[in-house]
Amino acid sequence: MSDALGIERPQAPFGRRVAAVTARIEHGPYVSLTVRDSGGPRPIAGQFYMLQTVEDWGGGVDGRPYLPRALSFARVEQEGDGLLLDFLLEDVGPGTHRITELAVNDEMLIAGPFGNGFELNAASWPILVAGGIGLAPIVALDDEIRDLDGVRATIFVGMRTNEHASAAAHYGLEHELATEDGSSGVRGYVTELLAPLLSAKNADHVVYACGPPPMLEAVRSICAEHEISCQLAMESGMACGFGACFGCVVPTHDGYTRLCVDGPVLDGDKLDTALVAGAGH
Amino acid sequence: MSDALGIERPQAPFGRRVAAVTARIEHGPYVSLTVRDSGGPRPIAGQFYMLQTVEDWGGGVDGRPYLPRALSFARVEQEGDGLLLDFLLEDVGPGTHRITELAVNDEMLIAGPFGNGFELNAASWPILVAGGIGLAPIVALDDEIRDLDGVRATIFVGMRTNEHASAAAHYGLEHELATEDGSSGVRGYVTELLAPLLSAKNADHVVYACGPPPMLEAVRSICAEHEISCQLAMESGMACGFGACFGCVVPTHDGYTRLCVDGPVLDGDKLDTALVAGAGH
Amino acid sequence: MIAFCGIELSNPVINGSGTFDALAARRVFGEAFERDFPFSAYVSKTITLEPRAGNPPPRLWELGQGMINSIGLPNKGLARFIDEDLPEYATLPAPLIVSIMGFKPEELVTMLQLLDGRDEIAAIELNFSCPNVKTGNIVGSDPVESEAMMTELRPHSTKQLIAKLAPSTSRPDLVAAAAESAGADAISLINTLPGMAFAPGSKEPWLGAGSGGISGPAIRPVALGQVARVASTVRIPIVGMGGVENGRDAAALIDAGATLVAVGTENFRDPAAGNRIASELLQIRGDRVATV
Amino acid sequence: MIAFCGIELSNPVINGSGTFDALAARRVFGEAFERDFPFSAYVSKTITLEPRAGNPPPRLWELGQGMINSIGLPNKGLARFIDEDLPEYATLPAPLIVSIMGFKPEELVTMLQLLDGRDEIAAIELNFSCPNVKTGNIVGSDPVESEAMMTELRPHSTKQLIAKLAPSTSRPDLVAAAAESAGADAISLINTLPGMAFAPGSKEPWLGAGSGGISGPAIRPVALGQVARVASTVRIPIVGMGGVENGRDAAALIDAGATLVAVGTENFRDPAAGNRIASELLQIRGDRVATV
Ligand SMILES: Cc1cc2nc3c(=O)[nH]c(=O)nc-3n(C[C@H](O)[C@H](O)[C@H](O)COP(=O)(O)OP(=O)(O)OC[C@H]3O[C@@H](n4cnc5c(N)ncnc54)[C@H](O)[C@@H]3O)c2cc1C
Ligand SMILES: Cc1cc2nc3c(=O)[nH]c(=O)nc-3n(C[C@H](O)[C@H](O)[C@H](O)COP(=O)(O)OP(=O)(O)OC[C@H]3O[C@@H](n4cnc5c(N)ncnc54)[C@H](O)[C@@H]3O)c2cc1C
Ligand SMILES: Cc1cc2nc3c(=O)[nH]c(=O)nc-3n(C[C@H](O)[C@H](O)[C@H](O)COP(=O)(O)O)c2cc1C
Ligand SMILES: Cc1cc2nc3c(=O)[nH]c(=O)nc-3n(C[C@H](O)[C@H](O)[C@H](O)COP(=O)(O)O)c2cc1C
Ligand code: FES
Ligand code: FES
Repeated sequence: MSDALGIERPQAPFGRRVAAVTARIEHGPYVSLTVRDSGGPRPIAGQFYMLQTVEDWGGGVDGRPYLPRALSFARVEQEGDGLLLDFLLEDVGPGTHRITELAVNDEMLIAGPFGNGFELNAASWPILVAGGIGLAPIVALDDEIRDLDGVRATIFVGMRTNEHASAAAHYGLEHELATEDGSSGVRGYVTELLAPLLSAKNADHVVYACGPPPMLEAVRSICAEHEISCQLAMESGMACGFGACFGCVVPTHDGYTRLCVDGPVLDGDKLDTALVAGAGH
Repeated sequence: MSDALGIERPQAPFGRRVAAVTARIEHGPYVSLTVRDSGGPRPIAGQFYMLQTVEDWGGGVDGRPYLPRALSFARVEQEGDGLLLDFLLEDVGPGTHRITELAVNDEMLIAGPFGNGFELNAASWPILVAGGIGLAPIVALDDEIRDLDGVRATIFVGMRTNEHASAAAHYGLEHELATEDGSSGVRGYVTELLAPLLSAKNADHVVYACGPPPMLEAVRSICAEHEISCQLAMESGMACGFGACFGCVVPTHDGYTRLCVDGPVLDGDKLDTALVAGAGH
Repeated sequence: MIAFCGIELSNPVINGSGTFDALAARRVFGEAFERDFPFSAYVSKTITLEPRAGNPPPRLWELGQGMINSIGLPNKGLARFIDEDLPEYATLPAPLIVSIMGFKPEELVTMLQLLDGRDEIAAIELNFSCPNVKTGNIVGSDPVESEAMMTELRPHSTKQLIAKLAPSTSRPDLVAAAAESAGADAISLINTLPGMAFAPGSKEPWLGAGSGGISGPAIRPVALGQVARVASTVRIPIVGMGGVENGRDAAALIDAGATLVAVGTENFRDPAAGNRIASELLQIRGDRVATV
Repeated sequence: MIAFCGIELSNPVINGSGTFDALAARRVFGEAFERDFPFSAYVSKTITLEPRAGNPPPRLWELGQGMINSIGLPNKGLARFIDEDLPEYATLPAPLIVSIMGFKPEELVTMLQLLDGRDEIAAIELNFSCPNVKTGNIVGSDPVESEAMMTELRPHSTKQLIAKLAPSTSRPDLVAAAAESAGADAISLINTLPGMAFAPGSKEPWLGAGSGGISGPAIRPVALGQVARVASTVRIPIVGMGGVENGRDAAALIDAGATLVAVGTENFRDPAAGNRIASELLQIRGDRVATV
């Protein structure tokens, strides 16, 4: 698969490999972890990895985690022969808890990059919408856009509080901010920033969004209303990440679709709703 | 139950309680951990506790440990209203591994003291025989003997190497040492120290022993040969420690006996053999 | 208060048969144990007509989320149980449910008859499902066998009879319905799931008896599924068990359709688990528990 | 080399049906996947005569030592499978075993007939044991049903037929013996164990389908016990599976009597688990593996 810019969808190395943590930074309730990946190709924005720790994977709530966890990369940098992959996490359960506990030099097992990634359409003015931890692939996409000549994205970020928003600042994202508690930026939901821009219809837009299901659904329906195409980076519970288990399906107009291989980025117009059962937390 | 000296067998508080680690010292391959027990009575030598960590109990080999682990206390000291309990451990699997990883202030859940303990017979000259990690209850018993007037024990300690033997030195045990590799003391098994003394038959002896099954069996048969009574602190796999599961039985002349409530100290003359299936490692 | 088989219970948490020896616990823990008795009713370890030594050790194998046991129903036999233990059980601060098992129907009939006059006994659990004795779990996994057995036993007891079923069936609902139709007053499930383990590096099974029964959190989803399925079929109350570690697990079994919840393996990790789980449940459910 | 159902396999490690989509994996992993193909034979996801969408999500629930799935056999139906997928499978570097399931015997007969002429297929696995479709696991847990079914199917296929049994029985040995007597060429077990989970704090089952099948290390002792029991009864080869994570687990199943070992859930944690387990097994067993 290649996107509109001709970027080939990178193929993952077969199997999983060890990747050591090189940095760990807290951003309010979020944690960014950088790992060194000496075995994989450069991923495209929206792709994700399946991660687990080498030590002590298990033994948390009800003995979990057992399966690896899906995480979008937020930033990728070349380092020598390998890559530095940056992940942004929220501790919402035993798996993310264990991963956010890692320290520099601790090791993970990673597989990937998996999934399709965003199909960047450089002919249209990109609008990037991030909600909460959904910031991760939006950072990666903005990085890709910045590498292009003459294209700049409008970026809207929605966060619960100012504290959460510190993650967006960390990545140096030029964005407009909405916080739910009004502690920074506009008070309210990020879609309240998006709606007026789309109503104005000043340009040919494509919306790229990642965030919690209710936000994605709001984005989808606003875009549908304005007949603007949108690409939604979605979530669902995943066991494998490479199409083996059929566990991650979401309902689309084409029936149940495996989000790990046919997503995680789906066109908004393929969906009746982005409110997927069992996704989000 | 009360022993020959009139010491009542202490009753455990009902349930389990939190006990924090106050000290951790390595002795070669062994680790001694001291915990503060503010809820339990003073135990008698040979009694044991069921222990598990508050955090991260599980997630090791095959997701274990799950059940608590049985550990004899090695030393008890009064501290204010409570007790300092000293345990001596060898890391032989996921449970002991997790416990020996604990640091000062980490917390355990403990239940006990359980089991019968040694029945100290002060009328006879006590001979204490410890093999390896079986040192723990022998230290406790020697401490009890030292509190008595006019009784002193002869103590034989067998260890794999000089390194292991450092644990005996740590507890200030006045003992004769045998090491399997001859790196300290006499080269050989501890029973080679015991046998000549019993053959000499200079006094009325009782032998108290704890160690690996083959050692206990050697002690039992030497004592049987010389018609000297012996009390063996034994091991078997335990799930509960308080008589609930019937899992810890060992065969005796009275049939299968629950080692946790009718032991762990058994009279040698109740046994055909101290080589118990599934015990030891 | 919860009504179950004609008994009034202060909360829905009891013990699983064979996972708590109240007489041993009284000796180990003393008065505190009687004061804080952990269960609203006490279920004895399964008794057989003749004494049994149980299976050869080792009898335990630990799993990441549970254990396998091959205890094999050691017990002193019914006669000594009645003479020595019943009077002691009668002094416990909770109604007594006696668990029994027989190798032939006649044995169970005899046992029921001998127990029938004893007022110390609030109800009898029929263990149709022990994996650790030969033929143990056949009755409790087969609708035909379980109906035939209940039909034969029912006339011989005026006690409330609880049929404890085996999880080794694809249709626990049919087995339960068969027991109900033949006169069972309640259903209890699940017993341990048959399983086996090899010692690391060994080609011999670890357990002295070769195989055993799995219990603990590992079997919780099986228990939940079977309780839900049985609850959708029978009208008599259900004692749900399997891997209950806390109030949340107990609440899930109650939501699945259980009237009472039994705690088994968790007792080994926490002798006072019964009390703890009952109070966690109360916290989760508040007064609703009482009306379940 | 290991002889199994007339195929020569380079090692005893294959995949469990429905736990590895080789066609998807080829797209995701590319050439490296074909070069290091993880299994000595490849078992397809179970195919039905008609296309199926599968069960509504959520379809996954994680356990401490495994998971519950309620996938529900989504597949494109036999016709499209034969047209679109079979040619692709034929280019994989391993013999192909096709797993099929039917809701009525006639469906299975039709499927066997349509597959019979296809040389791409080395053997057929009859999934008598899916817990995620109604009536799925009855045949595989009942000796009478499984004998009747095999007797009906046998004449319609010249392929080697592997009967995949359900673990929900107290007598897997009898079910396997019945399948053997009616002409099965091999037995494969265990399929997932039926189970259920509630979301924390919710009174509704988590899985879209209500309940599902447990897999992973949680069911390993069940698998070991059932494989041992079946092995002591049948003479045809056994594909053992259930919770295999490493060479040690595979060795234990072989010691229990399996000829081949299938890896299921562990593939999700390690896409190359098959290769890893085969080489761990070789290290544990050395040449002995080849002669098992
Ligand atoms: C493609 C993709 C990309 C993602 N990218 C990111 C990212 O960049 N950063 C990030 O922080 N997260 C990301 N996520 C989400 C992340 O994978 C989940 O938050 C994580 O898997 C949760 O695991 P956990 O163990 O921490 O919590 P869990 O407890 O496993 O999950 C939380 C939720 O799962 C449900 N749940 C509870 N118990 C169970 C159980 N036993 N089994 C199954 N479900 C249960 C509940 O709804 C719970 O609230 C991504 C997900 C996908 C699919
Ligand atoms: C009364 C008593 C007092 C004790 N006192 C002490 C003491 O003072 N100090 C001390 O260090 N130890 C003591 N022990 C021994 C200690 O309890 C064990 O070493 C400990 O339980 C081992 O647990 P583990 O998880 O570390 O290793 P495990 O792996 O659980 O146990 C080691 C052995 O158990 C067997 N095994 C392997 N896997 C399993 C499994 N899945 N399930 C069951 N068995 C398995 C094997 O034989 C293995 O070699 C005492 C034991 C008893 C009964
Ligand atoms: C060590 C042990 C012994 C048991 N003995 C009996 C018994 O004698 N009779 C019986 O009906 N069930 C017996 N059981 C089964 C339990 O009562 C219970 O059904 C099962 O363990 C599931 O519950 P749990 O997961 O909470 O332990 C025993 C279980 C264990 C672990
Ligand atoms: C997600 C998933 C899907 C499965 N689908 C099928 C299937 O289509 N057909 C089948 O016979 N077994 C299916 N199984 C069962 C496995 O083949 C295997 O029997 C079972 O998972 C036990 O092995 P494991 O513990 O190694 O996973 C499935 C299992 C899982 C986890
Ligand atoms: S996560 Fe397994 S198929 Fe998508
Ligand atoms: S350890 Fe449970 S009865 Fe002894």
